[in-house]
Amino acid sequence: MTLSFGFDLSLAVLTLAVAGYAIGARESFASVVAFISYGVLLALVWVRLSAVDVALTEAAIGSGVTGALLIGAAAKVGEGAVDAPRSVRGAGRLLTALFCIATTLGIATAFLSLPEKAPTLAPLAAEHLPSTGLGNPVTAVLLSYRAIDTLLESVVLVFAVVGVWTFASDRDWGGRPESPGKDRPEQPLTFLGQILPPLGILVGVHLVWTGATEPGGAFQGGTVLAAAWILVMAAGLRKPPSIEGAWLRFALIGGPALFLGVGVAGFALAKAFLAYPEGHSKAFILVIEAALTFSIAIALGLLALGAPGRKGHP
Amino acid sequence: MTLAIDAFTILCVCGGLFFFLTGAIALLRFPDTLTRLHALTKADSLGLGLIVLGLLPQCDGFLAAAKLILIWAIAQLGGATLSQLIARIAAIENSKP
Amino acid sequence: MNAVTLAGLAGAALIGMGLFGLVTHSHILRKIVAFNVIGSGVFLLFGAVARRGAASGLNADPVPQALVITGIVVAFSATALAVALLLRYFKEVGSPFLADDPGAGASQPDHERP
Amino acid sequence: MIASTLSQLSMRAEDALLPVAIALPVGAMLLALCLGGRWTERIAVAFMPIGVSIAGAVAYVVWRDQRPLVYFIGGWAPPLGVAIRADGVAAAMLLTSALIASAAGLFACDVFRVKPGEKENRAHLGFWTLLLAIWAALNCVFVGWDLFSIYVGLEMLTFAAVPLVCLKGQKETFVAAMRYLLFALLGSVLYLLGATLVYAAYGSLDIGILAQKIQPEAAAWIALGAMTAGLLAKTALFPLHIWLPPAHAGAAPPASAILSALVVKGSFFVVVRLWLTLAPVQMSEAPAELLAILGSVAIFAGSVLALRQERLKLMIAYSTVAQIGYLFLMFPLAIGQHPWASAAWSGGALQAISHAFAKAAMFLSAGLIVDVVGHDRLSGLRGLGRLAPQPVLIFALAGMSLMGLPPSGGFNAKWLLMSASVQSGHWALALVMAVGGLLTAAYLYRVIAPALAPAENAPAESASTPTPKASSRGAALSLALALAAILLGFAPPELASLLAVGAPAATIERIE
Repeated sequence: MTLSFGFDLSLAVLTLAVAGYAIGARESFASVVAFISYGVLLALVWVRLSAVDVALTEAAIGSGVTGALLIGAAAKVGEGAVDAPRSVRGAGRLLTALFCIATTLGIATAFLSLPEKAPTLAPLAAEHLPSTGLGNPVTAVLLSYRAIDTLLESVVLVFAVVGVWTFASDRDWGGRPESPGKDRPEQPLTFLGQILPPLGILVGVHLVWTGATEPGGAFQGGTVLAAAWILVMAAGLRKPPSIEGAWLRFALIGGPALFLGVGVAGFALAKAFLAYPEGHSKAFILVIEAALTFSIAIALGLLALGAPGRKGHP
Repeated sequence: MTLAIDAFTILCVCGGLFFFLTGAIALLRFPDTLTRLHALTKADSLGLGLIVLGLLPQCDGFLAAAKLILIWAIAQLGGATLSQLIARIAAIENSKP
Repeated sequence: MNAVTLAGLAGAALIGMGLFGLVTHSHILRKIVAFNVIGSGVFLLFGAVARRGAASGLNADPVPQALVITGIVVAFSATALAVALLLRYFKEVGSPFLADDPGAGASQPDHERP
Repeated sequence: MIASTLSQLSMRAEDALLPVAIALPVGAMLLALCLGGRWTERIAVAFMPIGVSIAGAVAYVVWRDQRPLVYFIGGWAPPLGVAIRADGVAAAMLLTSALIASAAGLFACDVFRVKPGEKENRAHLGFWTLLLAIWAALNCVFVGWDLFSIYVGLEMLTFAAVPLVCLKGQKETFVAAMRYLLFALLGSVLYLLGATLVYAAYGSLDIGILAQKIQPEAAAWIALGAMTAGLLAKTALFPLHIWLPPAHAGAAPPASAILSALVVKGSFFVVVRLWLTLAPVQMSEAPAELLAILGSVAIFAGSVLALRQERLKLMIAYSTVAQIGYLFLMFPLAIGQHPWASAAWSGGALQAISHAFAKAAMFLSAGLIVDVVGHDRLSGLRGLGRLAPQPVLIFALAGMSLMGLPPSGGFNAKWLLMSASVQSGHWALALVMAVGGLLTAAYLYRVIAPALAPAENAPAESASTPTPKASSRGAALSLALALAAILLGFAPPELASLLAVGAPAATIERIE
């Protein structure tokens, strides 16, 4: 027992150290790089907490796509003027430090004061699992017990895309987001852009398919597909899509719209909003997951590309 | 028999860790980007290769072993491309006066 | 002191660290990174709670885990929005720093007729 | 199996109104984004009557049955599933946000237009999709009965509100939007932290179940404290208000109206849920006093800052900071089974509703004034009454409700709160309200007095250059909102009986 606890302890200490460096690094670029490695370490911690679904999501979205986004921003924004005030100094800094330590101690005492026999919904979730036809309880919670949260979450992604697009300037509207790749990308990047994406699509679809019984699901699969799409654009093989494209808009809202449609159909077919007809719920869930995966991949890709920047360039 | 397999695993994994350790030290000690890059790619390919080799007998079934080798292959692909790109940028930086 | 309590305390520590970074740094990208660290701290806390709730054959409570997955996706959308706003802010203001005194009133756009 | 859970509880057909109130705006928003171009405006305008009628139907059913509407999504009963619930105040807020979002939307038809040559432009698509997004988010927050679903609703609200602030694309609005986003994100992460600890201690996120289980212990105090801190940051209660004035003043008039009247009410409503529905009485007495103190400080600080402003829209934004303070005065009065608790509860709800109508009318009329005189500097408003009579009249009517002059809705709300505070012995709160009303009158006087004064410079310049007239449609809409704020003063008893449905003073009926 002590050996595995020793591993957990060292993993936790390492994760906290890397997070500390991400917060305290001198330059912002170093802080972003440290944040990405922190995200990967955190995925390991999630595996140790026997939450493999969450580990996949943390590695894919938490450190993968977020990391790509932050590195792009760090490169564009840079460190800022050397003489500019970097951070709060003196008394304010000390006061904030004390406040944050007090917050941490408060949360720690709250956590330690929790009842010995932890209240849990696991028995209830396991008991109703057969009726959803799914093997993976997390997917059952996401798409059946608490389906409204997942529906609203996929709608939140669409809100974010609309929000990001409205930050463009008026003359750039209708144009294409700036391509992550340079105009004449290097040879090795193009090679990677041709080799890896087919494998990425295979892994993404597999992730969604096994999500019903094993760890995986629409969000993890969608992220891998989005990563493949971003790589293709970074390798200069494809130009980013124009935001006025009807197909792009339909693909972006297709997943949430289908989910909403099935939910409303639930009134008639299964006597409740977002309920699935008896015995067919697995089929409905898989159809929804497939559509969601495609829309999530498009949404994550568009969010990583950012606001449209170039109007009408060939 | 299992003893021999476990010994083999421990040996390989330790070898892999050794390469990772040397790679990390080299990263801190070497003066410029190109030499650091050289050290890192060694650590990455050899270190990871040995660890994967060591874990192969421990996997239950052929599919798990194939997945491990796939992971190693993707790591090589990524590592090779990245080091090429970084080396290009380093070369351009060095060539500037 | 077992692995689950360790994860909970680590989550609490991450929240404290992230809060410190969010308040003290004036470089907006550092604030966004600090916000993500706070978010991952809260999710780690939720993960520890899930692990404590292991019962009836499941080695963790699936409800908090599903909520954490939803939380990570929402946190990513927030980061994407913040980064896009930062890039436009940088193009307009020229510096990646958020001035501490909001200069209430002074920095108001003069509503000339367009 | 699902049929069995349904039959245990009396799920009536009318309960289905609640999920429809969430699903329809979301669907309309997705359709509007997909079709784009002029279609976004047509879909949004077509959705307005539907949205208002659904909110009206919910309010009618809740009033008729004198029982909150409850709906279990997916047929799963809490604690496993998610329940949504609309009591009297929630139904009233649904109807208020539907009416104000429609009025602000119709006002925006003149502000955001697709120019003849182009198929689609940024601000036009942005405004209409974000308007439907805010409408959906508000419906989610008001009917939310599960802590995590409320969290997702609050995030939807933030993601839809922040881009509205900088939709016009001016430099200062991006500074304001960035500060707003950082405050809002910190707020929602603190709220999520609290929800995590509540689930850790009591194993459920459903407010009805938690209300039976929660006790004053370490985990509960820290959880509710973190959630309240986060929500106060999003509601911009003084000292956490610095992001609000630049954001609300810099936005376009219809956007400012929606932000000030509705968006801040969303997170305020969740604070009410936490301390008056979720927390037991013995736990919420001390925090309620603290919230009232913060509210009083907000009233004074907001009013003083509003008095010192040089620009009209910033003054109105600081007035929002002050009026938010009024909302928090209801907490110590509405607690427990005291006879005055239900009066305080209705008074607080009426204050939120009348402030929403009055503030929306004020921001829209300020927009009309800027259209006429071309600037919003307070010093240059002399003789405005002659140049733009209608906007000044609307501004004055809305001001009446904000000040709490009879017969306005604001007066009705303040009267209920004052009588509750006198009965309950909270003399200080009654004094704060009275002085607050005077301060509100003071900073509004700085606008109305010069406007009605005769313009001393010869009106030569107005003769030569024909001053633009305020758009008649915009004036009619803002007048309707201002009159709504006034007519709330004559509110029929039905409104009081609607607001009383599901009030905490009434016993909490068990859900499962």
